[in-house]
Amino acid sequence: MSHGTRRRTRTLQLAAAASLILVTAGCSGGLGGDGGGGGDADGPISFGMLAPFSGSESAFGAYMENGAQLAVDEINADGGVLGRELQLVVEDDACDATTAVAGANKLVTDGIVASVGGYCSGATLPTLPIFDEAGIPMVIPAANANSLVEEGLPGVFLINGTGTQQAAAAVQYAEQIGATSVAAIDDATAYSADLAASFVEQAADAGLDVAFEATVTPGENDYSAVATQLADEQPQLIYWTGYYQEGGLIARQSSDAGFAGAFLVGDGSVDAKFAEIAGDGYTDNVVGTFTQTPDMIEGADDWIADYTELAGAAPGPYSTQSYDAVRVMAQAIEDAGSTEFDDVVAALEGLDGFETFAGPLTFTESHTLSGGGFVIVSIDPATGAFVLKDDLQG
Amino acid sequence: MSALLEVTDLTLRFGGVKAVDGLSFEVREGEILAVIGPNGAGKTSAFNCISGFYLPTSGSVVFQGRSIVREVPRLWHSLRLVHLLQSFGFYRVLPSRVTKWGMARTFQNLRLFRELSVLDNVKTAMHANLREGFWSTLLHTPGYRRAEAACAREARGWLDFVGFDDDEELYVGQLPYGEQRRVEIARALATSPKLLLLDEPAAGLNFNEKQALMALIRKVRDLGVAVVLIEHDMGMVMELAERIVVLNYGREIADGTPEEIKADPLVIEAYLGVDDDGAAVDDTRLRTGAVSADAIAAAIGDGAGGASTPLPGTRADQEGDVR
Amino acid sequence: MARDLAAALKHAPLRAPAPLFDRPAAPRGILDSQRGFMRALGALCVVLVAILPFVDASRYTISIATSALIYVMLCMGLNVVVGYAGLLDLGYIAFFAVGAYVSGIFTTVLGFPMWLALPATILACILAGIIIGAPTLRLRSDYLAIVTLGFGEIIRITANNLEVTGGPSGIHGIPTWEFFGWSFADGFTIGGIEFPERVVFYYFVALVVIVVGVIGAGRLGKGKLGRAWKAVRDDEDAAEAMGINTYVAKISAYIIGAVWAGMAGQLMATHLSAISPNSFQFLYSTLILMAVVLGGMGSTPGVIIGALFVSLAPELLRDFAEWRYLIFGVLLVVVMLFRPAGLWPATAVLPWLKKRRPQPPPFTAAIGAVDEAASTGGDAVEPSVMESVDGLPATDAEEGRRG
Amino acid sequence: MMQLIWNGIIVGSFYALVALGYSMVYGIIKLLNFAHGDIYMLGAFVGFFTLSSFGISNETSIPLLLVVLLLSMVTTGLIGVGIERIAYRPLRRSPRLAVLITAIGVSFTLEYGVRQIFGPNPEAFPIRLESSGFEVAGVRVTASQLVLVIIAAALMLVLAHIVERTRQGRAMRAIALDPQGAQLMGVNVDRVISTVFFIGSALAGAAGVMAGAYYGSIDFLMGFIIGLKAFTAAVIGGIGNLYGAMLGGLLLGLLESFGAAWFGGEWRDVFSFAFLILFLTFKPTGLLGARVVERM
Repeated sequence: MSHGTRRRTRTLQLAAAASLILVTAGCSGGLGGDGGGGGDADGPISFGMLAPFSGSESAFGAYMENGAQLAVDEINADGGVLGRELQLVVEDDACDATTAVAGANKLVTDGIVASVGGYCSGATLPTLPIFDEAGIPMVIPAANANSLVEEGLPGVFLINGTGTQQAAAAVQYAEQIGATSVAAIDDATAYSADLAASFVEQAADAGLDVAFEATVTPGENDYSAVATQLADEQPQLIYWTGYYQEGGLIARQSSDAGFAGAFLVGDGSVDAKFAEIAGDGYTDNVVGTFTQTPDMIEGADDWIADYTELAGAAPGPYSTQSYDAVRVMAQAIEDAGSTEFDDVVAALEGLDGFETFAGPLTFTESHTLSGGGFVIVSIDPATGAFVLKDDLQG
Repeated sequence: MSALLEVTDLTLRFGGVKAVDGLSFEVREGEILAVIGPNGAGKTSAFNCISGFYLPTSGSVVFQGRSIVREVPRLWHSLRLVHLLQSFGFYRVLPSRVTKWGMARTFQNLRLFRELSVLDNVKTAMHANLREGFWSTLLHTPGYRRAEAACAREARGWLDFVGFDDDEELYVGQLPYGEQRRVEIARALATSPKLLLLDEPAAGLNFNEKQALMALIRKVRDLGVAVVLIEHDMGMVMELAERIVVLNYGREIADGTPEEIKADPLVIEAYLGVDDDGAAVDDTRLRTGAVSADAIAAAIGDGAGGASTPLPGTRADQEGDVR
Repeated sequence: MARDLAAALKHAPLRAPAPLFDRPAAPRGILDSQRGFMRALGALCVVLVAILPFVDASRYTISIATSALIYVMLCMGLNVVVGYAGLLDLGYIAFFAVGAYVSGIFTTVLGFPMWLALPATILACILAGIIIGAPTLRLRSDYLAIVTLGFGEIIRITANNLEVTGGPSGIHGIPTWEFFGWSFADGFTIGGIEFPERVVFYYFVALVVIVVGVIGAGRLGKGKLGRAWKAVRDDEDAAEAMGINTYVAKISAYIIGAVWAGMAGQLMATHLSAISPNSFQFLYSTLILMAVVLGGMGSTPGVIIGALFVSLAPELLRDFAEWRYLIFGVLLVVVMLFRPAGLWPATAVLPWLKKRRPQPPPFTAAIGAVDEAASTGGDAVEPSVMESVDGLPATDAEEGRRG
Repeated sequence: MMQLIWNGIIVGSFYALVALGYSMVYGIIKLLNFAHGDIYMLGAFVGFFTLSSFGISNETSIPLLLVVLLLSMVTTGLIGVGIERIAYRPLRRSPRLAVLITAIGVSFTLEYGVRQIFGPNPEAFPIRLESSGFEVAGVRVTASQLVLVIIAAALMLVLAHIVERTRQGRAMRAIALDPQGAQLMGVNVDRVISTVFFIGSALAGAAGVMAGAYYGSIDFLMGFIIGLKAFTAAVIGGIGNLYGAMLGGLLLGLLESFGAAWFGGEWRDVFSFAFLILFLTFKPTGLLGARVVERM
């Protein structure tokens, strides 16, 4: 008897607990309730940014966040957008699809109006449909794989030059120095492989002889295999499309192995650390394709000072792009006069010659930059930093 | 009447050492046979060959007319692939198969499944006899439920048979040592054997437990199961065994009834390691952990005792290591 | 009755004598039996998870809840391999990758609907399990660990280098489930409640699959196969001596683990709509292992808790993302040192049931002399002498220490 | 061709140094020390930390390198001993699985602990060796490569001497053969195991410093891949056998060098892992490993 009673009371308690939860459910945003949205009309306008703050690419998150925050602060100091304050919400994507999707959904739930993030193409891709479904326009500052715009989602805009454009700059430089045989090495990441493939394709079109195309595994120290290959084939120009860590090692090891051609690197390798890793005397023949950075632009010292004051560190890769992404988006919203998806997209498409670090910005039909804005940089032997060598305009 | 198990010229080499050297004996249905010999004499190695764990270097083992040693084609030998193939179960009879044929064994040092309950330990041994498939387990079909119920009933039957009277839901680690020994025998019986190999079943048991064990072994024999046991306790062996095989240095030195064995000069020499003058014990035998001479003399002498306790010996799985 | 039961077993030369006495029926009820309580708890959890969208249907909540559910599925699969069969698999994420990629390729490259990709996924995972398991499962546990790690890396690098897997950027635009023209993406109305977004609807699909997966893995762990796995885990040689083909048992555990992971992979591919090799790094194999170890190897509730912890902790503590792996590493060591069986060990007994353990069966004189002698003998034994150390009979160990 | 061989030897000597520690620890307590690769990383960071706290950068002096090498070896050796004391010793009687999982935990702790201290970015190592090169028989050899190979060979010789000729070495071999027997013979097992951890970790630490000086860049994950490769090397040579570890390291270096040249760098890891699997399938005892008796 006692057993039966106890069990029944227990069941009752469970039922009570369950119904209690259901009742509380009615009060908050459950099914059928409001699923978030643009927030109220007077509150701040939120921009969301997904960037890697953990995992192997975590170094870049802070550069991006600070660049974007600087732009937000400046815009707010000038009175905000549409008379409303601007606000930046940052989420970690860890350069991993699962984390990125969770982060994107969190941003949507937080009610962002526009997205100004995206670093790893692999992690950015799955977030696109999420923002798209939620009616959020995206200006992607760093990720630049061609697949991002291939799907043709209306709200996706890239302000970092795509691989195709950067590769074009690389080919242009190769022709300029009179190289007839070239080679490409990538590090098996999406961005790098894209860029290398694009370079090889365009170089072949331009009538250059492609000696070989190689892929290395990032995170290793020994690249003697590829260095030996370089020394054997002796192409006049090698295009390295990966990041600076491996780039520095390959530059050094290939030089030791006897490679003497030009060592052209993609924007992922344009960092002062490159020279540090490669070591003294190994950077003479190193040049890079890069979008202009403040330190190459005259009069940008103020910007660097502002950034350094805000971040407590010097700007790094994608700081300027993130800064520009916020400004571009803010401008588009201002032009559109609303935060409605269609209006903002139309305004973004309508931007003409908007001044950015990479030069005047106009989007092409496929929502990429009309001109890549790529320049050639080389390493200053005194400081190890990359400095402007050729703006490829002439 | 034909023999249940026939071992002919069994040889096992570890490197240069012959752990078992030309061993031949047979086990008849329903008899109790004891294998004795000083430590390191190759008893456990022989057991391991018979039950399929070791691959003998040469010789044959035939159980119920089926050979446990498989012929390996010369070609494979020459390609040195034979070990690989054997590890995948080709050209050898796996111990699990030997068990399915009806030969069960226990281990010298208790090897129960420590994280399973007593009941589950015994149930596990019924693996081969259980009609349970993947889907019936997933869907909990009536057939599955019946099989599980039958399995539990059978397992309990064996636990009762060996006289286990503690909680069957306990984990084996919680049981006293003597109880664990008993569970191990119940587990071996649950594989439904015709022949039961017991490797030092009395090791670590006290007098009363040994008496109980002897009674249990007789009960097992009465079920029609032949029992082969390795044992150091001479008192127990003399009282229990119908026949005794004596090994020394991997060789069989005697085979006969307890009375014959007691009188066999070779056996006495092997155990006592003395020449006629009663000189010192041969030092190799000391090193291999030979049993104290006095204890053996006493044991062989009166045959009733159980006074001797096994002294530290090498573990079964280390036998091959002594080089 | 007894005849029925006998028929449930295969023919064997020797049958046990009937048990000497009938065991009391196992207690039932939520609070009186472990099983009843666990069932009630499980049902309660399912109900709670099912009403979550009615509490908070924000995309974020639903999205991380779906991911967490998929993690539960994944961890249940690894639990079969590590928890039940005791095979340390450090490349388990490879099967997840196989599932995700096969379903991704089938739907995007070959254009099949998602439900047709399911059998392909399962088949591919069985194959992968056999390919990876067959040569390696005869190895000892530590070799196995490193070989599986190698295999995991091989699969990831291969996915990264091949054309059909989309190279480093992976596969994107994976469609959701659709049946004969009706797609989950269209939205849905049941009983007046509208499921406006596929995200929410997909959550329920995932929930159903995972509940089936958890119950299935739990059931497999309790039957004949499960006992064989656990026997192999505890003592491989003894298991072999009990008539269990240990190689077959291990490979079956491996295949089932692979299939579970593959299904989780397919769910994940649909959930994320894009997959890339970056999500299948060694790190994630370790995270899943961490979940299983932390929760309790071989324990269903433990593994679920572990999976939820590992998948939700970084979301709830997003600010601590950088510290996550350090904390996990330290936790792994600490758990192994101080609570090796995990938070909810497989052998856990509910605290209020401990006192009510079933009484030892009554002593029956009918058992005979054997038992009389044994029971007196058993009592006389001092436990200290009888304890065995490291598998050695006590006497040996004692002697060893003295020496 | 000759160049590929030389490249293989360079990489192989790193593998061999790390593999030695793996193999020693495995030989003596049958533990796969997953954290061993991270000790290598730790060695590099100890060197980095010491040098940069003295404000040294871009140095090329070999004596300085030797000093840092020694310092790092002692530090990583002690860390190795500490790890064994804290994480492995209490589990010596536990199932293998538990210890393996602990080792993974230790590996994570070291990697991400270093990440929290030094940050996720790669750091440039403050000592760089002169790398003026010369050609011998069609092979381009640099001075730094020579220094590297000489130091590695010297360390291995010292180790061989310790194991073969000293009391400690005898004790190690005794424990590897039969731990209980060794204990009975009065060998202090705990102390010998500590010694083994010290030596193994010190060698890995030395390899880390040398890698820093040779390649120039260090990061917190640098130990992961090399740990795997070193294990592969140890298995190829016959785990538990010191000469096997050296041979396996060199062999794996050569295999990779040729594999990468033939199949492309992106398949290099696939190639070496496939080799590991093949070896474990067909010859689990490795080239020089003792034949393991087919036993129960």
